[in-house]
Amino acid sequence: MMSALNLALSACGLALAAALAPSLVHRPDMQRTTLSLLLALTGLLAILAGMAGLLYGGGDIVLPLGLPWLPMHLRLDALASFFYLVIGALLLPVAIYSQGYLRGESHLTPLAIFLPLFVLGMLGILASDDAFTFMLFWELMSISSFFLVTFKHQHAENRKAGFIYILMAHMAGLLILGSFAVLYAASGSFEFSAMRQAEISPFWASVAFLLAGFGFGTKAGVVPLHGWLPEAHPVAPSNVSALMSGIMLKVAIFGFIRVVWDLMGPGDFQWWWGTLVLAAGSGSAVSGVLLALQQHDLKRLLAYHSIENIGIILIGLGLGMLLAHFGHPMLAALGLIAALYHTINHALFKGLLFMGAGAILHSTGSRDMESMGGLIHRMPWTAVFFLVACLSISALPPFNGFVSEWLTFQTALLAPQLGGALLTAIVPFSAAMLALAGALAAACFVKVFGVVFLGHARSEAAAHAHEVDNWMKLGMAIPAVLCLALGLLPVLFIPLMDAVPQSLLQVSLAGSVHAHGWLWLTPVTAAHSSYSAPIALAGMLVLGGLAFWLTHPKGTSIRRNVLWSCGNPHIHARMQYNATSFSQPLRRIFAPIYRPEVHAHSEHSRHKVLANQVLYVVHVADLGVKYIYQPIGRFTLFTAKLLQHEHQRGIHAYLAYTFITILFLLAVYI
Amino acid sequence: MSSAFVQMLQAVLLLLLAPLATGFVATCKARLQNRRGADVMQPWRNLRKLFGKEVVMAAHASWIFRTAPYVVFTATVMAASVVPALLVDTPLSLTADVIALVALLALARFFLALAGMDIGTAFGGMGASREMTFAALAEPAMLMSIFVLSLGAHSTNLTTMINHTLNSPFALHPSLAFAMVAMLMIAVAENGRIPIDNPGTHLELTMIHEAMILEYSGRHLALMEWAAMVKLMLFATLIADLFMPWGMTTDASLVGVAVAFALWIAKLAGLLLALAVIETSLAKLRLFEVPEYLSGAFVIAFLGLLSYYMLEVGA
Amino acid sequence: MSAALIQQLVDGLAALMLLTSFALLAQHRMLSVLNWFAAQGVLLAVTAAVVAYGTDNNELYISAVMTFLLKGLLLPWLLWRVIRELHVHREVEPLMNTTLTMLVALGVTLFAFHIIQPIEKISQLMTRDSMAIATACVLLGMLMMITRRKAITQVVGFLAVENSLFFAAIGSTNGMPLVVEIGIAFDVLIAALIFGLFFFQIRDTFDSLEVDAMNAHLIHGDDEE
Amino acid sequence: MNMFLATLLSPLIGGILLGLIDHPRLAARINVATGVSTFVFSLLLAVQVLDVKSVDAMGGWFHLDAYNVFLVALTTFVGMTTTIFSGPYMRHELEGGRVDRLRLRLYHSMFQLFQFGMLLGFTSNNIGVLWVSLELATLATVLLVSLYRTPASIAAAWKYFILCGMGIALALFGTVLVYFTSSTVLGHGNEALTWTLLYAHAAELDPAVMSIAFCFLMVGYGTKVGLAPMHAWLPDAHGEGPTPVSAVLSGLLLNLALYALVRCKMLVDGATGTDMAGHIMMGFGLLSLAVAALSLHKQRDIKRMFSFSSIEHMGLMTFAFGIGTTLSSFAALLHMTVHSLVKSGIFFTVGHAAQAMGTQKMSEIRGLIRHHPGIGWGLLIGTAAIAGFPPFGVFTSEFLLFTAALESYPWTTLPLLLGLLVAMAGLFRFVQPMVYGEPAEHAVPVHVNMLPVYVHFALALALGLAIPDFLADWYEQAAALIVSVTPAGGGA
Repeated sequence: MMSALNLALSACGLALAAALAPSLVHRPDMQRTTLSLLLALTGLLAILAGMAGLLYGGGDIVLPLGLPWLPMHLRLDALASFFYLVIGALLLPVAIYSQGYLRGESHLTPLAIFLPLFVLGMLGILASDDAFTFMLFWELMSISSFFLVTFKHQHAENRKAGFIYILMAHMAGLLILGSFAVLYAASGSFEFSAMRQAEISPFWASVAFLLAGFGFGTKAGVVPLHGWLPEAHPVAPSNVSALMSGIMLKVAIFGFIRVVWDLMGPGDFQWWWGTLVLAAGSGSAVSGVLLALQQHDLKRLLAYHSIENIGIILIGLGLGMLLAHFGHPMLAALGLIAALYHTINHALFKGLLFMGAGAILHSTGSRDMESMGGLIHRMPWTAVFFLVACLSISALPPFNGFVSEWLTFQTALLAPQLGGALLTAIVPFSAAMLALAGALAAACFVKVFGVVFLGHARSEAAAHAHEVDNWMKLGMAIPAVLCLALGLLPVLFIPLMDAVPQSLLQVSLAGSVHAHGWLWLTPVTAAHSSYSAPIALAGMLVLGGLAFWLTHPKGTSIRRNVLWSCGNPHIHARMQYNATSFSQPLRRIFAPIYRPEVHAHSEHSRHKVLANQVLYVVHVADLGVKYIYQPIGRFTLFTAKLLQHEHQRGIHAYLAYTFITILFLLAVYI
Repeated sequence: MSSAFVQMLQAVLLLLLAPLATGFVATCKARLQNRRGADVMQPWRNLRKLFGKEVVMAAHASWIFRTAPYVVFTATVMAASVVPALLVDTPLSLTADVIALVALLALARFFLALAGMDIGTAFGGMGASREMTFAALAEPAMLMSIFVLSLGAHSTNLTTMINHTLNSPFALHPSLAFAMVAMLMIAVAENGRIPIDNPGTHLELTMIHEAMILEYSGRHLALMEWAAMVKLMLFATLIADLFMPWGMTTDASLVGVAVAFALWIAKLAGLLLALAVIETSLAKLRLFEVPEYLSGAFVIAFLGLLSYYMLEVGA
Repeated sequence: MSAALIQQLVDGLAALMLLTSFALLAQHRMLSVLNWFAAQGVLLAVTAAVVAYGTDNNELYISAVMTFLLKGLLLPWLLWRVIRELHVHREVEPLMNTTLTMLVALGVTLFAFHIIQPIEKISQLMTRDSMAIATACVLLGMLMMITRRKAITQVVGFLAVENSLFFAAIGSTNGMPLVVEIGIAFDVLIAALIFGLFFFQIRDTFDSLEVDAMNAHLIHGDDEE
Repeated sequence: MNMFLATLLSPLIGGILLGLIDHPRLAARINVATGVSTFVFSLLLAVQVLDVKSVDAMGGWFHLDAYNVFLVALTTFVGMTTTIFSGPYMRHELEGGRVDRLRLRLYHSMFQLFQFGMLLGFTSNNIGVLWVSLELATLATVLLVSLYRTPASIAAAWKYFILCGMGIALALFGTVLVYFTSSTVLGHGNEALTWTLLYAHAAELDPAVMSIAFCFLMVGYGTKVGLAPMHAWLPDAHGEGPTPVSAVLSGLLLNLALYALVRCKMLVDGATGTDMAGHIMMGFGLLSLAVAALSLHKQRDIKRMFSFSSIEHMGLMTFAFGIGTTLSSFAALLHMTVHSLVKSGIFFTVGHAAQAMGTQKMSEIRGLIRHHPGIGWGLLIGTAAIAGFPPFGVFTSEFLLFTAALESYPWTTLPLLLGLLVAMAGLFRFVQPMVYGEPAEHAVPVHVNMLPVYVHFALALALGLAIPDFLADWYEQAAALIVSVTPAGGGA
């Protein structure tokens, strides 16, 4: 029996091998196959490593790399194992999917090099046990994903996205580096083991927390640090965006937990930490979904939903931090579990959604929802898988998204009084925000599925779309099944994750969770709250079957007929509600937040009712980008311009600078 | 009687009484408007008729359109069957707490909206868009009021919540009052009643729920209609359970159940009558006044929460 | 001669040094600038000789002779030739009018004294007082480079700075070790040659020795925004 | 110490020889040969020196210790690769008619003389000789910068000459001041200018004089390091000279100047016993970082842009040396190494890119990856490396620098962080459009030799992944040496 750590290391090794493979293999299709194969194996190993690590504990090892006095420390603990599981669970299907998705891609080499490096970076981050190694892999992840984002660099928009992405990734890296530097100053060592032991003053602890929070928050796309996310995800190849959205953001969450929960520990928490995280979470959740609702670029919409889900995860974490600070470890553990559960859930269904979007892009060649419609007839399998993902992300039973949101609700609900009515009221309020976000998400995915798959085709491309090949189908099927499994059997899965709160909070939920057997999920006690997806599903199946059987008179078949539309004989596809019109009520309700810019234009003949052609375009700007990023950029350029004028002076001026400098120094220091 | 039997019984009762409840409201409204109107059994007749008719379906409607009625119906009934009507502690009530119950209804709504989008008319999309929008706004308010209720019981399990109310000495809780008002407002909205939506209308521009099922016919339509009726019933029962559970039995004895049944019917009658009164006395809101209505509900619920912390925890 | 006399001599020379620096700043005509520059060179040589005599340090005689040849004769002659060959306009075009320059110069000198006076006490050398003046001269040379438009006057300023450095070396430290001095002198020579070389190139490329004319070619501002 | 003599003389001889050879190919080969031999000698020398911690040569005129012998090795290495690179590059220029045979001769011999000056400066044990050699190197490069004889290049050379002349003069005055006080301790003569003796008696030197001296030395050598606000010469000199020259300017000359500055700082610290020198250096470092980082955003010329990046990194090193702890000095030395490697590598690539696109205007350089993947990826990777992305060594050194700064002066980390970020933004905003997209139509195929580039990047990569032990304790010795004289060792 191979130890969990060895499995993890061999996973990293395989990723590295995959990165080096292109130097040997040159034919594109061969490259594609090796890439998919090796990555799939990596994913498999990661899953095994995660399982083994959670069940039998991990281990640690020191490699003679890195700084002279600081060799590379690697360690696989419960937290890392769990995230290995998450990565593997998505990497495996995405790798299979890529085999089909990348077919016919001409120069594949950059992708074949940087995709494995990207994976390697993420796997390395999880396993690293000292600040330097962590940062090394972290930046490796950032830079390689940058190359992936700019993979199709012929389009200017991709380059722009790449620039914003690399810039913010670097900022995140520097901030995280800052927080590590603080911890280093406190502990005098880069090793995590030492940092855990170190006593750190409340002030510096808060500094480290803020640095880490902003750093990882930037990477995770927390509002208002999310500027890069809706730019980068759409332009990357879909299998890459699946990984970026599915697991890279999770790695940022991991980093946050690692630094704040693990290296500093609940002992150092201060009341406002949890509150801040909670607020950030609620804000991201709501604003993310609100912005998503207004998108009609499918992948961009999904990107905004990643922001929303990161927000949900943060709500769980924030609750956990608050509760831990006020001395309720059990409930804190519940919050943590909820967050982690949503982490893996989001990895699965968001990965699936991006794969689906990729499939659609692959067969219609477009990301614009306004040009789709009726695809369910052309791509039945994709439609099914996509529907599963939609139901999951909309937090509908019996799928997995609901379980994690339900757990989060429970945490919020069971939270007792925490010092001060204000603080106490914040908790249920954030829960309400969570409810709002969930419901809006449902609205949004009715829109997505309805506009993309249902109704009539809105364009030629959509009308002649074709179903994707079996590799891609398989790649989408796996997460779809997992979504259902995680939704039905949380009771079997939560005890597996239980090792994480055990290591971080020294409490265990396993006992109470399946106190009532595998059927009943009872986070605390059955009296408090309980949920049984299997029974609900079974009941619905029985009822549905019954209803069908009873109401179905033999022999009568369904008559198909044309639509009735107010007597209008021929109905046009343009008459359907499309993405823009679907979200019009919300646009109107939340107008103060959206500030929509409407460009309406119509050509009339004779009378204003008889319009030949009406053009109606709505643009909803991302306020964060509009009022934070652009000003910063302008300010930088402005100062740069001022400096530039200084650089255009004559030689005398420079001599004068030197002269003044020397006089200044003498005057000041003598 | 075993509790399992009572469980079955009340589920079936919910199912069967649902059309009557709708009919009851209709009749009351008619009377209040000085019309004779149809009698209470009318909805039943409609359903029977619809089940008999053949199904005509849009040419290119997909399987979503065909399965939606069943999903909507079963999800709603499933939700209804976990709500204790007579017996407090029913075996199924563990299956889903209040939040899960809300989620089941959301599932039903999801498919309803998809079905609306499937046929690809302007109306379907319009209905779906509005339905989802208002539901999204109703959700937080609903959750808030549930929060207020569950705070006392420290639970979201209906059984526990009801028990808590039953066992605690009767006292005027301002928080509960707030919560109840909010819950009533939400119930009206969720069931597409005046002043939010008019189940009677088929005037395209104002309808919401009807717009989505416009293309349905035959048994599909019947299931959809029935589901709506069950939903109304469900909400009525839920409100009765949460705010006035008195009379529900804790043991499955015949007498207890009988008493509980009688009281239950009485409560329902009261609530539905109130609904009828509201529907006749109010005019339908303009579409974009609905958000104010719902956010109002949310604010009220939140006030309930605050007043709980301010007034009741200390005392 | 008595040490006291030597010291007074050196101080006197220092005073003259300061005078020449000011004179260089004040000149209007190129030729007179050159003359003053030559005078300064000779002055340096004399100082070196005097100090050499005073401290009977023979190395210094060598550097005295070197200085006389290089700075008193060779460099001024080179520059004079350049001016003649290139028909440099005979006016010194200052960027800042002379009176203002003079005022600044005075300020700078005072500043130098203020800085240096305190530290002179630590030196037991008889010639220590001249350090302040040397510093002042260095700063004045820089001032000259800043306030003169012509390339050639900048060079003169540069060489003036070198002179004052040299003066500081001999005047206040009784001379640096010979190796260093030779090295320095060597560099100055090369520098001067390169200067000469440049003048012709600049003249060919820009047909003027105006520094600003060159500057136009170096503006790489970015206004595409 | 014959190995030492060999190292020192081979560039001198090579230079003189190359001055006489007119045949371009032959000259190029000899140039390479000289570079290689110098490097080999210096390696052997380094090995020798590392056994015996420090050693005097030629009757105390030269002193070799961990600090400078390491820089000697670095210098000769980069010198060598540059000679290799300049072969095809200068041939292309010759064919393009930008230089004639005579100029080529001048180029080769001046290049080697420059090397000689560098080595002389690093190894000399005499503060005066250090000055002389730095001046020598400067004069050599002045001729190199003006090699093309275009108006811009002449103007640039003139600017370079005047500004650095002035700076160097100030440095000399500082030296005179040092001598002024040291001569009272060590008597007149060379002893008073010998580093080793100066350090030995640092405590006895007069603090007041040394402070003033440091002000002059700082501004003087700081001008050559390219610290703001004395940096104006640097972008022009880099932008207008031949690319190999830009490479060695950034990669080597600045190092020598910084080396001199640090030596002086050590001395002054010893004399004053305060952190005054360190604080001044930190101030200049941060200022340069800020100025360079912002100026990066407003460039048109690719070489000028990267020269601003050099200013930025010089600022970082100065800052690190200014902190004056062992960790920071270690970081600074490591940074010096990797910056020399990566930056010269970048300039090689840039040279080829400019030749391929026939211009240095960034707006006209497009789609390098498509046009010539080697150049394109080289430029992109190099930029990532210099911007501080792992696994390249720059990241390691910046990581250490950051922690060192936070240990001693926590509040300096904020401007540091901002500066790095802004600089990185500036680099990528220009590099991305150059490497990505479709190539410009005026692109021409070029014969390139990417070997030196790859070697440099590979070394930087290796340093990022793992610092070999011998190199590590080499750095540690050097850092210890630098800090040893420092009394307080920084620390706020």
